[in-house]
Amino acid sequence: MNRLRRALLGALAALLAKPLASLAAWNESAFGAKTPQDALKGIGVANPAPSKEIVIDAPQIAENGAVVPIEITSNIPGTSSIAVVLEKNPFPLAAKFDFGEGALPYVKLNVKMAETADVRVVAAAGGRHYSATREIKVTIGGCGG
Amino acid sequence: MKLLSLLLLFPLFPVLAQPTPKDVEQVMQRDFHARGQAGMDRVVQDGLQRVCTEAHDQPPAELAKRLEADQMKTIAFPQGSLIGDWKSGERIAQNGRGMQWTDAPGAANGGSCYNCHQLSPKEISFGTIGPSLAGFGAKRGSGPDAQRYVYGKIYNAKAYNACSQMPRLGYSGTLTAQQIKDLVALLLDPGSPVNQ
Amino acid sequence: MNRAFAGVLLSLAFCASAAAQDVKKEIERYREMVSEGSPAELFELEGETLWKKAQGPQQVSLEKCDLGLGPGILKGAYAALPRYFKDADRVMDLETRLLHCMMTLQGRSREEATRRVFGNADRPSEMESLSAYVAAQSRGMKMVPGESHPKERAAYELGRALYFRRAGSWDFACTSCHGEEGKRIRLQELPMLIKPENARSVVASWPAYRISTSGFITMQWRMNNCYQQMRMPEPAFGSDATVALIHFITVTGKGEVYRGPGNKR
Amino acid sequence: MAGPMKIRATLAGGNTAGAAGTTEIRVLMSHPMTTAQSGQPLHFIQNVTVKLNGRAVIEAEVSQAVSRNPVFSFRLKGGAKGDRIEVAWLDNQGESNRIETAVA
Repeated sequence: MNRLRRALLGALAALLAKPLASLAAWNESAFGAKTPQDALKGIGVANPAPSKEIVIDAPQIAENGAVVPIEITSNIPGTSSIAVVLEKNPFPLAAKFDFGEGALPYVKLNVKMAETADVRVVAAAGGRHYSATREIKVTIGGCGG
Repeated sequence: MKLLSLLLLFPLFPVLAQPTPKDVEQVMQRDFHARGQAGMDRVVQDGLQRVCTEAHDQPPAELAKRLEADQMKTIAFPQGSLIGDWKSGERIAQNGRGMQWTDAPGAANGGSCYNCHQLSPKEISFGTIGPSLAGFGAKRGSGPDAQRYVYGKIYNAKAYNACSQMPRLGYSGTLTAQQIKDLVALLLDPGSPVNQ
Repeated sequence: MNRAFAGVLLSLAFCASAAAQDVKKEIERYREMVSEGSPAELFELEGETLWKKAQGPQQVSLEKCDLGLGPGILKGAYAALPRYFKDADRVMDLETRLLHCMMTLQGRSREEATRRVFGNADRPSEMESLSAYVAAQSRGMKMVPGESHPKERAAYELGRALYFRRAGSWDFACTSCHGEEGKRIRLQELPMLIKPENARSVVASWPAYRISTSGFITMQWRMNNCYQQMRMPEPAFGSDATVALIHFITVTGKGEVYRGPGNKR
Repeated sequence: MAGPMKIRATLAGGNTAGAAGTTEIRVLMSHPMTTAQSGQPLHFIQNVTVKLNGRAVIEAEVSQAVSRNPVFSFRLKGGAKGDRIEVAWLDNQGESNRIETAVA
């Protein structure tokens, strides 16, 4: 339903020269949550099952917390969404990707991390939730001047 | 005379006319300008800088010895214990600011130590231009001789190695006597993370 | 610092050399992953707009600017710089030549055109975006700076002399940091630029996107920022001293295929 | 300031026997992505939409934790040369931008 509503809104937005901010869906309560638990609750996730089928490819050490590359692939059949939670950030939910017909459950993005922390990825498939984590250490490079 | 023999040791390439030290200084006088606390006086070389430049940092041993003796005379050793506060020393070692045209002239300067040396094994972001100093005090002890050596080396590294790449942190007015004592503590104090 | 990190550090202390190897490998992987999606291309786009934009008292674009291969020829122009320009009777690097075109074609004053040559992430400078655009047009081409004119040879020798010249509050020369192979400041490796094998990758990747500041950095900025860190006074933008150093480094690393604009820490 | 975008969409894998490959999409966006902690006005992209031949296939909601000048890679099943790929974003201040390309 949400998908349909968004598709309709998207079509409407495309008709306008400039899409209106109020038309876009953005989950304020989930993105405004200050703990990983509240963030997951905000996107309707409770007790996700650990899964090795979610592959998080990221360097173990990030030279700069402002740009931390993360590549995510879900090998769980029927994956319809992937959420990225940065457990120690002030607002832990970083992104949520919904994949429609034709899209592969894969994304690569760069995020900001305040400090060394776990990155949690939650995938939704067939009405269930699965999760995996990976620790990334944040350090400083260069002259430090 | 010594300079002359130096020049003979490092002959100029015969094909191209290389600029003389004077030529290079003139270019710098023309192309650089003072900014913030970095005045144009810094473009002019002192004797030691001139010799090290000419010799590509490898002066003949005899000349090096004389330069080192000259530099040793610049070190003002304080009376009493040279061990300060290693916690303050760690902050000074981490701080890479000071003496740049972007730094406020009155502010306390850092020592930039981690830029070139490993000190506390807890810090993974350290440079390797200088030797690792992890465990320095544990290896050398913290008696008066070790204190004096470390204090002097930080105050004027050129007194120990004429063309060292390490700045003369006391002689140049970068660090105060108290700051250098704090760094001595960072290196020698048995409680310092450097010696864990 | 969290517990897990402290644990890792403890193990680092136990097996320092193996761990140092891992740190190096992981940092390399980090850089590789970041460089796969470099925003440098966004600066190229902005530079193209600026190249074609009518500016200055003459209200003309830079499209007739001669970067050495003839007016308006961009392809391969960066790969042949720095070089001697007869009309200016001096050796120029990319940025110095762009400034020359701004002054001669667009009628702008040096003061106005150099007021803000180094920008930031919020507002990149015109020079940075233009450098990204022009340099990108030499991708895949061999770097062959000018070496035949007497003034080109003189620039090389001056650059070399500056590279070794120690001065300032901290007695620094370029060699203080870039004088030995395999050294680093903090975690940043330092190329020994007097060795061709080290200079080549540098020459092939500048100018570049800088990850830590989200800005774009040029060779003139690099010279300026190094002298700042050397505790020296400031070299003038496009001066003979800066061009000579850039020429010396480029000649040392000549022959490498240009792969930039690259990514830096 | 929200500046230019850049996009690349290429066909990867697959074979001449007709097995489907993957369409790889990489998109760059100039955007400050300022955070609440930066002291500057909060300004960040909230929505990203990927369309294949006019139909939305990926919809993303993102936060201020995405790095400045965002870069995203996505993958689509199969695809053919000439397919139209469009990526659009919308930020919290109502600014937006879009870019389109054909799969190469």
